[in-house]
Amino acid sequence: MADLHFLANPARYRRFSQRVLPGLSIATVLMLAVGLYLALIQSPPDYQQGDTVRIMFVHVPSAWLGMAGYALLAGLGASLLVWRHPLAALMARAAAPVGASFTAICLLTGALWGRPMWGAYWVWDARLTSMLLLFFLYLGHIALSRAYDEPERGDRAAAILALIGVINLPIIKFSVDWWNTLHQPASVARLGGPSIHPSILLPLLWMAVTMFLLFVLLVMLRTDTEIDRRRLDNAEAQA
Amino acid sequence: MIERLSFGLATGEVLALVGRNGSGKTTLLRALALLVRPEAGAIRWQGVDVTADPETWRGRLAWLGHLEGLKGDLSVAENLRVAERLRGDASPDIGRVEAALAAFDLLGLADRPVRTLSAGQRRRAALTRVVLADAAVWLLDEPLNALDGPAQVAFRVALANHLAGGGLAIAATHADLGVAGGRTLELGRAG
Amino acid sequence: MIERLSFGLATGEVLALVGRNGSGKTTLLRALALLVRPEAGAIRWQGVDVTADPETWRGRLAWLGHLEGLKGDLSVAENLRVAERLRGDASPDIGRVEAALAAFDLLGLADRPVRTLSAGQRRRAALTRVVLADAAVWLLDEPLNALDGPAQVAFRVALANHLAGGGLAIAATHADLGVAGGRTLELGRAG
Amino acid sequence: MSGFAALVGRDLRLVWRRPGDVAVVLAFFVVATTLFPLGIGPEANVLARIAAGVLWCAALFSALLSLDRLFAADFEDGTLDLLLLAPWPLELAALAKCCAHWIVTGLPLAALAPVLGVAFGLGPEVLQALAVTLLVGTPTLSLIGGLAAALTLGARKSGALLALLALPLCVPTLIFGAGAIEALATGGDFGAHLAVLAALALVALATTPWAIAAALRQAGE
Amino acid sequence: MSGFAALVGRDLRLVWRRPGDVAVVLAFFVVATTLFPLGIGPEANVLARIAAGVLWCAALFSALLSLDRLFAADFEDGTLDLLLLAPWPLELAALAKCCAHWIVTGLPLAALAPVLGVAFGLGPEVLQALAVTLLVGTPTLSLIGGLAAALTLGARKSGALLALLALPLCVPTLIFGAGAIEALATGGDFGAHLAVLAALALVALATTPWAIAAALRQAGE
Ligand code: HEM
Ligand SMILES: Nc1ncnc2c1ncn2[C@@H]1O[C@H](COP(=O)(O)OP(=O)(O)OP(=O)(O)O)[C@@H](O)[C@H]1O
Ligand SMILES: Nc1ncnc2c1ncn2[C@@H]1O[C@H](COP(=O)(O)OP(=O)(O)OP(=O)(O)O)[C@@H](O)[C@H]1O
Ligand SMILES: [Mg+2]
Ligand SMILES: [Mg+2]
Repeated sequence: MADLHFLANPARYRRFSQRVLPGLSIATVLMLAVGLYLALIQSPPDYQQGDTVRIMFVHVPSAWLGMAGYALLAGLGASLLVWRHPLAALMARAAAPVGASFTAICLLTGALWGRPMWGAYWVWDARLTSMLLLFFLYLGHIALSRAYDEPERGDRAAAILALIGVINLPIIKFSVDWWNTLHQPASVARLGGPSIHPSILLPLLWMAVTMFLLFVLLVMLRTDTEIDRRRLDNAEAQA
Repeated sequence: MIERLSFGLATGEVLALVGRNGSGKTTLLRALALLVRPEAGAIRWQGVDVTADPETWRGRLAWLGHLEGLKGDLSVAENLRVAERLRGDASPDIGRVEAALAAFDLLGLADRPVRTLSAGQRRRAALTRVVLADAAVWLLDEPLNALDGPAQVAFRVALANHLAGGGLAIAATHADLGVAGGRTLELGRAG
Repeated sequence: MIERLSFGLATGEVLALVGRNGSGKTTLLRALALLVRPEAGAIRWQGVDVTADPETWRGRLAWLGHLEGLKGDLSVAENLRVAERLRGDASPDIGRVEAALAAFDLLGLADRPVRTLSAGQRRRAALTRVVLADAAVWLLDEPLNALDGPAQVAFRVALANHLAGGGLAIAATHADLGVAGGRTLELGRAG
Repeated sequence: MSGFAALVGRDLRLVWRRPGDVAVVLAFFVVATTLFPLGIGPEANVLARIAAGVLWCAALFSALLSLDRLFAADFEDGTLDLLLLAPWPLELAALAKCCAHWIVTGLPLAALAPVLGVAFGLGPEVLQALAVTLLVGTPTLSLIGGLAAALTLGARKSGALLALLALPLCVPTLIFGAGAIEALATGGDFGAHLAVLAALALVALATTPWAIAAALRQAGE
Repeated sequence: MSGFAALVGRDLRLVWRRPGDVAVVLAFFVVATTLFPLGIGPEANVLARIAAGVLWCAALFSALLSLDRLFAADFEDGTLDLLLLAPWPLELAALAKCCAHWIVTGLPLAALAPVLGVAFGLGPEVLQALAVTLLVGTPTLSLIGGLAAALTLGARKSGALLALLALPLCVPTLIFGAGAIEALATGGDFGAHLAVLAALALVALATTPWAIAAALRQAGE
């Protein structure tokens, strides 16, 4: 975070984002177009899973970004509580729904994929469950940050929650793993072993980078909106 | 708790309830509004016991308690509109509302959510509601609490208008109501 | 919200915060107690910024907010005892407690659960707590609210004693504090 | 009726100002439902067996959790005094409050339950039955919960007390709600169960407004 | 330390004045537990299978229900301002409040659960394990719930919100609590589960008081 300190001031951040956003938008759209071509058309269907394998190109990157998003929230929470960076609060507010959405996309695509693969939309598997709990942690964060009359208080409460939540994430993951393996040996067939064929790996990595850019783009756009909204609220309160 | 008490009021009169802390002013006001049931005694309006037809009696009352009865999430104007409709008045006259708001210097705050108001500003909004209720009888518990100087003047003007229009009022207070022709009832004991 | 404000107090001085409703008296008191963080500005005690060592500063304060901070289920005496122990004072002197209760005419109510007290009686119990805290600085938000005549006198005597003992006090108020040698700070705007 | 509409409108408007409040209740419903597999273990056949019961219980808890503020907010800010002093029947005011509560919780709960049912491995017919029973059963929960909320006004720890008062009264609804789905699975008479659920709702509608009004009056004293 | 003891003592005394409050939480625990057989149906083998999970879930709900007033009462009557102004660490005050909460809920819940377990047909060894896991696990619930209570201070609809915040954080405790009993039944390693439960409690003890204090400070602003 230290290198981003210069962005802590919303006005300076605004200037930065205005310079970066156009290029970022164009890059994301182009990458997405190419990525979709690679994922949907160019890559071969899996010999076992057929065309459903294409879900993976969305599913896996959103899983990664869902998890990374919560780490981001914790980082922003720390910088709000410790350094009182005003931008951190606004960015956390902007990032939480984006992270939650990626988590939700992972859950949804996983569920849709599960139907043909396992015959059920949902099974109480460790990885699925810990992802679901991550989604709940996001929901708690979003609800808490909006539950206060004064948005600043919501920001700080949510920051505390994010810090405790991030300590708990590994605990949850580890406990859920143990919980599941205790009751039910892995009945879940997973694709791939250690090596994934390059014809799939390339589009996967491409989509991962694309969706990372999309994540950054969405967070920045929403941060701009949050800055405007906060200014509007303050102006209304003054009036 | 309160014993041996009897008083009558004519139209245009105000009665100030005074007395030591704990002498029963709040309790008496709540009894008059039928919010608590007195163990004995009767409240008569034009000679008729009001408990016989509580709804009509309630329709005659405007109430200001220790608590303001305002919703923090609604604006001042919305609060007043809902209060009017809950009293059964379907479409309050906008002009009257504006005049009452202006009297308490609330026009600028009319669209602010009540939760963002200070103690005295809230009190003024509640007084506006009392004025708008257009009721024959005002029951007020410490109406001057938290009001600043100009707001106290506004309250006195509103009260005088109400009395001049043939209304009557009963107010518990530690301060001087400051209205001409007011009567005072001192409750004894406690302290 | 509050801008451009600066004042200093010597020992034995009382500062009355006055101003229209919503001018920021409550907010200023909370900022002085470090209950809200001001956006800019500093509070210095004998030249040292108090935010450097907030615990020591808190130890110097006695606080009376709009809310009394009394537990309805505990008696007046129990409330006072707990408040003293929470301030770190393990065994408050019984004689002092009784004297303070007597000053506010609460001896007869000392064993009553606070929830059965009237508005003014509760306020008096909270004032007793302020007196017992034996703090250098009193921060009071509308201390005269709900007090009857004799209780107002008792408060003035207690305040005068506190000042005479070298203490200082800051009080938000709409009424006259009525203490000799008091200074007044008027907060502007709002209404 | 103007007062009734005004009160429903006001409560909906208050919720509209804070859409998050409803979202939280629904989120609680989801989280509470997922706790059971975590406590009980992931075996699909056990879970499918208990799904209807768990979902109905979770819906009951969610409705009750959201009820504890039903009258408390009006009580604490003095609005209840104004309702008591309004010159129209307090019974109508009670009904209006419960009605607004059902619109913002019962209705969405009924819509959400089938989605959760999928995670327990329920089939489409059962999912539909789940939604129907909740639709018919939740008004009873709002009314009975409203009564409990009114009775506990001014009591402390009212969260648990409310639940304690309301839960036994809600047991018939729970039994016939979960029972209807069970009946569907085991070839019993789904329609009969549903009819009983509807009858329970009518009984609640006919009795609770009076009880709530009485409770509110004594809370004002 | 005098302040810590004074605060625990005060909270216990407040509860002692109103023994009904604890009774209500325990009664809720009993009623909630009995609801499940009603919703799920009376088959003995299904019930015994899910008993540990249901009892742990019910204990969790009970603890959370009683938590929503933990700091709210102090907040509403202004006592929280006095705690914030006390010249000793707020972290200790936070710990004292959670400690008092555990004494009046966690302890009695642990004592009561085995009694209810009998109704689900659990054997004596399992009943004992139930009590032990609850004894070790409930402090974590009090601490995490205390954090959620502090975070939601001053927020609206805090009942459901509190549950939404606390439940995901309590999942590990639930899993290892219910899992320990399951382990006992299936010949797994009960001791290892218990050790993890204890470790979770220590982690909560080491982190939550600071977080609670931070939350309380910002609630005062
Ligand atoms: C709702 C259901 C599902 C959820 C919540 C879910 C969740 C996740 C998560 C969190 C990851 C990232 C793991 C990591 O990189 O550490 C992941 C990766 C993956 N998932 Fe899913 N998943 C679901 C269903 C499925 C299904 C049905 C399949 C296909 C049979 C599948 C195949 C994969 C694959 C291939 C990966 C990436 C490679 C790997 O890490 O092994 N997932 N999923
Ligand atoms: N809930 C209660 N239980 C028992 N006694 C009560 C209760 N509420 C009030 N009292 C007592 O009733 C008496 C009258 O109280 P009331 O609030 O009417 O006084 P008041 O004249 O309004 O006082 P104040 O000027 O302080 O507002 C007091 O002695 C008070 O202690
Ligand atoms: N939660 C809030 N959100 C936004 N503005 C607020 C909030 N609380 C108070 N204010 C505003 O801050 C200003 C100062 O309020 P404050 O309560 O300090 O006034 P005060 O001087 O104590 O007034 P009073 O005499 O009425 O008690 C007011 O204009 C008020 O509307
Ligand atoms: Mg009074
Ligand atoms: Mg003020």
